[in-house]
Amino acid sequence: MPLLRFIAGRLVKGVIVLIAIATMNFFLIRAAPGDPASVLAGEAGAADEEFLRQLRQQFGLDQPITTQLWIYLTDIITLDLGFSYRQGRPVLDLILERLPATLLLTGAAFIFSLTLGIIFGILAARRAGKWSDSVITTGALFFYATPLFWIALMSQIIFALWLGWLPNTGFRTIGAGYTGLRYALDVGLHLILPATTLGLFFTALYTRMMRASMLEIAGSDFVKTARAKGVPEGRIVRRHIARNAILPVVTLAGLQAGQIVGGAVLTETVFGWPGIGRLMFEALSQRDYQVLLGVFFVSSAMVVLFNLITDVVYRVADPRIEVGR
Amino acid sequence: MKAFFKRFARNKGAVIGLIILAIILAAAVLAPYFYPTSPWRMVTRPFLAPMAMDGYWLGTDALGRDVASGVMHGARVSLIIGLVSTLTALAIGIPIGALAGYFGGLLDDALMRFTEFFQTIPAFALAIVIVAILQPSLFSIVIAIAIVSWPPVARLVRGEVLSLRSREYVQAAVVIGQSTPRIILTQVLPNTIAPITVMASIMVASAILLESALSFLGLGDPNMMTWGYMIGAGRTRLIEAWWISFFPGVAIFLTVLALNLVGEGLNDALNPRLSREGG
Amino acid sequence: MTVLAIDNLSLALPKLADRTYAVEGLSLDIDAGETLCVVGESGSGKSMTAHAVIGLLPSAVKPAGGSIKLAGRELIGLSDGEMRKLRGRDVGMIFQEPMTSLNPVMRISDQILETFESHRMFNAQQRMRRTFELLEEVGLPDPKYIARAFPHELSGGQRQRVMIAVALALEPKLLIADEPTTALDVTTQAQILKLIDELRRKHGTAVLFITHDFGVVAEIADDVAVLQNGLCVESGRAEEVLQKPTHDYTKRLLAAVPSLTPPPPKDLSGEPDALIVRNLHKTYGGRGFFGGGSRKVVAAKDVAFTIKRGETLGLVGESGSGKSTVGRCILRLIEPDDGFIKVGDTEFHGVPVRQLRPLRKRIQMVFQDPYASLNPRRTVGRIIAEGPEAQDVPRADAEKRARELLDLVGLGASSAHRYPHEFSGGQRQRIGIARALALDPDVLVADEPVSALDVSVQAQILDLIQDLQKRLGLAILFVTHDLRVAAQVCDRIAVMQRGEIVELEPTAQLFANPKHPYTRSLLAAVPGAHVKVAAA
Amino acid sequence: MIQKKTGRALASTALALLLSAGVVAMQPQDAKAEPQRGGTVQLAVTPEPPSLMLGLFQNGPTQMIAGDIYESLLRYDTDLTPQPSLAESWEISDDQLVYTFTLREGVLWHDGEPFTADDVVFSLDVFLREVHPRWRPTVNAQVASIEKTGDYEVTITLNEPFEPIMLSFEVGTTPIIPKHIYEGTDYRTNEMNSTPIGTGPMKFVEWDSGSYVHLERNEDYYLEGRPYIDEVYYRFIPDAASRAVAFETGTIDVLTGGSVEIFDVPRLEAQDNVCVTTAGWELFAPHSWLAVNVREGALADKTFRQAMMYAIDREFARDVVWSGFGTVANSPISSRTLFHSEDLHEYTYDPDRARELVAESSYDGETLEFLVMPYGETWTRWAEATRQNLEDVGINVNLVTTDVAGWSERLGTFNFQLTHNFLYQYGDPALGVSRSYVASNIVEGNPFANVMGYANEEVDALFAEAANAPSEDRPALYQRAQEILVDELPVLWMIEMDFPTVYRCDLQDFITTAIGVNDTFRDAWLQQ
Repeated sequence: MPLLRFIAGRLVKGVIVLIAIATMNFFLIRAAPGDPASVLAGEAGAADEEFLRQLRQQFGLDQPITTQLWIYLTDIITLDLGFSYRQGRPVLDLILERLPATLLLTGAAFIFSLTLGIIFGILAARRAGKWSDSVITTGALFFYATPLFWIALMSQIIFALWLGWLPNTGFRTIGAGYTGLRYALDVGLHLILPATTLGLFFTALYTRMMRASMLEIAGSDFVKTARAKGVPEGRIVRRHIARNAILPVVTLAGLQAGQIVGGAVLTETVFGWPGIGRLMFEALSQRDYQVLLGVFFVSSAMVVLFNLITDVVYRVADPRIEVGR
Repeated sequence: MKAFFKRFARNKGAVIGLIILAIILAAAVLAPYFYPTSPWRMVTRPFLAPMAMDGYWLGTDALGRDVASGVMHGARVSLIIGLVSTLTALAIGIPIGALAGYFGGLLDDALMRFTEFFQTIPAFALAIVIVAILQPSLFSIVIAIAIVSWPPVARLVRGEVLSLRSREYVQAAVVIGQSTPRIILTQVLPNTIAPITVMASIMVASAILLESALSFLGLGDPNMMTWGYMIGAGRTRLIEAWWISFFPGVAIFLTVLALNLVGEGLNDALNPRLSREGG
Repeated sequence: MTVLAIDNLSLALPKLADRTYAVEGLSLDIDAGETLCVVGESGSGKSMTAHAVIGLLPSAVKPAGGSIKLAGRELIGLSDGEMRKLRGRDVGMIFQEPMTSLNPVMRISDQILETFESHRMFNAQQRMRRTFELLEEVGLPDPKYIARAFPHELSGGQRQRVMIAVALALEPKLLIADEPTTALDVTTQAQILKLIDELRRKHGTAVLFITHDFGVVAEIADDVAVLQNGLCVESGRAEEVLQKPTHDYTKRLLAAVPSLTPPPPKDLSGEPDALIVRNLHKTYGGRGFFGGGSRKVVAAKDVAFTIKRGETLGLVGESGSGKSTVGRCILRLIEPDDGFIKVGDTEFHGVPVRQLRPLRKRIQMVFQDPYASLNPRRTVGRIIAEGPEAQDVPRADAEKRARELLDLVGLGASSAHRYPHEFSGGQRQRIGIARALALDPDVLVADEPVSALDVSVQAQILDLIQDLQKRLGLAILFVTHDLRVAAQVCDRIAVMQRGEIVELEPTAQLFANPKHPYTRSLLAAVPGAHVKVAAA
Repeated sequence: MIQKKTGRALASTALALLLSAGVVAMQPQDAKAEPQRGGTVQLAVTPEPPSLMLGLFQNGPTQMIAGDIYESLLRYDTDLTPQPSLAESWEISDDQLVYTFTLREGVLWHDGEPFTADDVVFSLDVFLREVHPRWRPTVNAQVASIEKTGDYEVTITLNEPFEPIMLSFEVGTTPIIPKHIYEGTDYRTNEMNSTPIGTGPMKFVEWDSGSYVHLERNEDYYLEGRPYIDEVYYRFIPDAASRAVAFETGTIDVLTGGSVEIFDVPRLEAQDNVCVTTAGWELFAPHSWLAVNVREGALADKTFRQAMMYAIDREFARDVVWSGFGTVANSPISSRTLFHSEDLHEYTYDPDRARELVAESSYDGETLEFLVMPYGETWTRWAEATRQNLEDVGINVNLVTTDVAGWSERLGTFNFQLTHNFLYQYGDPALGVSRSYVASNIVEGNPFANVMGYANEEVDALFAEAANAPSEDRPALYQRAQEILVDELPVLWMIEMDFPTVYRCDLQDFITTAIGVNDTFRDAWLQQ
């Protein structure tokens, strides 16, 4: 029961934050020069006032801005994210179409980076000061300090162009008509490069965190207690140090998971991955307000959701925190 | 102070980082001396490979501009963007964190909700939108980076202040009748400098990365020769003219690396109890 | 039978440390069923000795000579693997901090079971049965519930009992107890000491007991070894060392232990009331965000007392009794829920915070932790001068006053430009006192001012406070958990339990004839109270 | 290539071709090769279009994809000669006022409904008149009536002779749309917009938003055996480098013009089985210039504009920035369309002359703002190079970047000083050239109007007269207009642009018309 109440409370708070975000974004986006009609005009290579007027009327942009905001907010409560100006389709449909790809990409990257980060962090901490520690920490530092898009481009050139092992772009082989397992394999192949690229930075981050956390926990009193009991070293590392060191790493990772969803723009752009990050970037340059707002809304909702999940998991994983408080 | 330097110097990585940083700073300062003309100037044939012609030891780019000149001039802008946006973020984050942490209660609640609010919006996407709306320029980039990077500062400062506030010397200051602003400024904030310094060094690094990412998407200041711009401009030619974006990429890598190493060194030197000793 | 024999042991410190050896030329023996107390002040090397025996020295500290024999087997030079097999089975250890010594994310039963598993003893069923037996043996109520609990669900005393259960699970020959009761309240301490004593008798365990407290030594030691700066200055049977110390250092340490016999009372008749407190209430209650009200803690309930000019009132209680809250409420560091506070002729309660600042100089405070109570980034002179300056005294005058005060507390005016970290704990506490006095207060609230200090330093600070009181006619509210200290400095003592003053009597009367059962249990728990210790 | 043909000549060519109906209009290069059936083609298109409803949207990508779904009355060969499409034949009256089109019978819409003259009248007179920004001015100003004169005959009557109308019947300007779907509905919100129905050789199958549009062969197409290709995918890959890599790894068969960065072309061309063509743009003849806001400051000064023209190294821009593609432009009228004059003053790169003119002009060192055209990095590079050219002669320039929305908005509100721009010429100055220079087209809100604010009554009069003049009088009028404009420089013409298409050489008869990049798949076939 207290857990349910906790979740309900957090959800209410989350909804308030989301509405505030929607409002802020609404005005933020309207502050940009130009509107969707002018973009269409700019791309069409020909336009006149009549054309622009028709478009603006069609998009409802001729109404007072407060009316537009009110309509938007009342719609959003019923999960109606409006209509895309450019594509003439419900924004929710557009986003739901793209969301699985993004979730697949970020989910894969997340699991990849968290698993590797924790393993490398433990290895490095156990061998602190030795050469294998140096190799891991140097590697982590390298990926931590290198721009993500740079790695993306390099991996594209190496693995797709030179070696030809992996497809360089897209979500699946278009027109191959694969189904079932073959389809999953195809998507998986397309996933490797973007997920790895996106995950490398976070792998580096988690490796560094896990290592530091391990070293900190290693100095704890209860580790000394375990030693005094004569517990074998491997077991101390597993059950005492790693088990405790993992908590802050997982928490941070959970908080970041939501951010990754909205932050995969670069990866999606370079790898032509049809996710919501790209949708956002395109919507921005096309002033497709509703889509842009929708992506922001959904990705912010993801952050709220992931934060909540993290909190719940953390509360379950760490008995010190009373559930419900 | 001596002990601080001693502890810092014990961290080999930090010393290397400091040396790299010094070299980059020197490059930034000496750029106009080595390359007095604008780095935008088309000086010779385009796509000249490194070392292919005397005087153009890092090659030239798609328009025949000297890559070496760009890298050196870029150091200035990248460092300035990193520094200014970090300072701006600190200027937003420290007061918010300090007020929330010191006064607690409703104000804390309100300020932390505000901070959470900014942490809920995906940061990179927000930066993109801000730059696009304000039109890309040095100003808008700095603002965008600051807006997405202040929340962690506020949280850090809040946490520090929260723990410092219950320190006995702060209570002592209350007991002797010092005014609240004075307590915050003289008793509390000076003692948060260590963690803030550590965080700031890392923030400069991420600001440089963020700027390069924005430039990569074509949202850089078109009048500023930055490393991010150079990679963005050269990336499409990576296959046939790798050097155009390779060298600025290396410059970013080294700078970010150096700042992180220095940050770690500072962390070890300022928080000796957390220093990572081999197990 | 000798269980532990340490012979001429030296432990080398790393190069940059302030001395070459943590412990030098140490020899001692413990027989089965005997308790040896190693006593010393902080930095004496007593803990290092304990860690050397169980093979858990910090990597920077290395044995540099001598031998440690456990039941005849040499421990120095054993491989890590052999040493591991020894730990838990032949040597058990309890640590000082019960709050952090247990893995927070493992159930109690798992932490005990792990000991058996690590040494591959018994089958699963036997292990479980043994675990319950152990929990029962260390006096934990409802072992079934405790076994399933996580450490944070237990109190400090319960955790320390669990630690004992863990350490004794395999019935080792030797138990090492490193300040196991220092972090505990006095009544809990008495119970734990009793438990350790009983168990070693029952199982014939040899106990190496590390402590700084001669009261504890008097309570449980068969033998004593006194360490000073890594050297054993005196050792022998407990009663002999305690009653006929031969070494100066031992004598000094023993002399510094406050006696439970209060000095003769002062004549305070005719002195005006300096502080009147009536009807003081304070309840901590969690403010839940969505109505989730957390449990309430009553920290002060109808607290009332008066302190005359020149008088010291002791506020005594265990942790959580509310004694510190009362002190802070009077200073308005914490806002009381209700109450009447009058300092001299000024009513202190109800004054809006804005107008409070000028009144604050009337009542000042000395804090517990000398390391946390001074701003590390300001010079000592500034720290002291800040008070007068905040009360609009010109800067030059304030700094002059600071130098005078430094002289007064025995540090010398020249220390004004130095930073706090250049001073020792006792010196810092003097600075804290000087800061409080800089405003010429009428009332001083001293919140555990000596509890973080070594016993010899403690005595000096107590002397200083009493001396200043005499000279300046201060009224002092002395908050402490230590009845020995209270006995020495307080004219009257108020005993607090769960936010209420249960008894308030002149000191001599309270010690001679405690009325309230809680007061009686507190007095009974004072370690070494019944043992005669050599007087100075 | 300079095309100067009279209207009569155009008509007679068409009639001649009619006699050989059924024969492929354009002979493939290798006349012996027999077209083969089957195959799938993958094309990269950038950016993803807003819609495929060609009547409502005329963006480049919309035209490239929907150009095979919809059809118009005519097609044009690369000399801009009309060819039959939905119109089997046509007649033009001697007074050049009445155009009679005979429609092909037996054509079916993709949903199976028959195509008739009603559809044509509805499209031209109702639908497009309301929504099409390029057809609307033509139909409103020049056309007296559009009538159905038989189930398969439509007659268009003009107010006065307007020769350029014969270039208006390509699929982008006048796509024929199904009356049975659109009549009486709100065109812009009609649900069928997302599943376009046309008469063209390819049928719409699926649009996977963010990934691709899938078209398939129209089995009921009226030309026996065509189209040859079974399936076509237009893929959307936002990053240019990724597109190039996708082509190199064989995922993509065609990089359409605009979806390949021009500097990648030489590298790709050097590979095996890769063909590059700049054909298929003849009707559009994209013409780029540096637009100058001539309303105030030094930019209002003709001498200063001439100075800039001398200062900018257009050969360098063509050779380096545009990798050698394109032709340096010297006139408002592209050399690839009608009425271009070679007999004009040429501004060759001459920084010294530029410096002299700057000194003579009213320029006094202020910093000019150069709005970078947001159409990809080549334009950015070009802006950077141009800034450097200008700074070399002492003109201070600051670049300002923005996105397409900001750019159109600022041009449309005249809030700019300098910017690149390029416009299509649509084969005839009356359709694609005069709009940029006549004072009547100084209108807010349209980035492709006369945003420079240039006004010259003589030029206005010349363009007005030339549009409706008899064929034989037009060259002289345009010659005069060009002379004035070249002297006054309302814009600084830069390059007649080439947008190369990169494709696998297996694709035969790939680009055969003047809008070949758009109506590709009627004739294209795969060598297997």
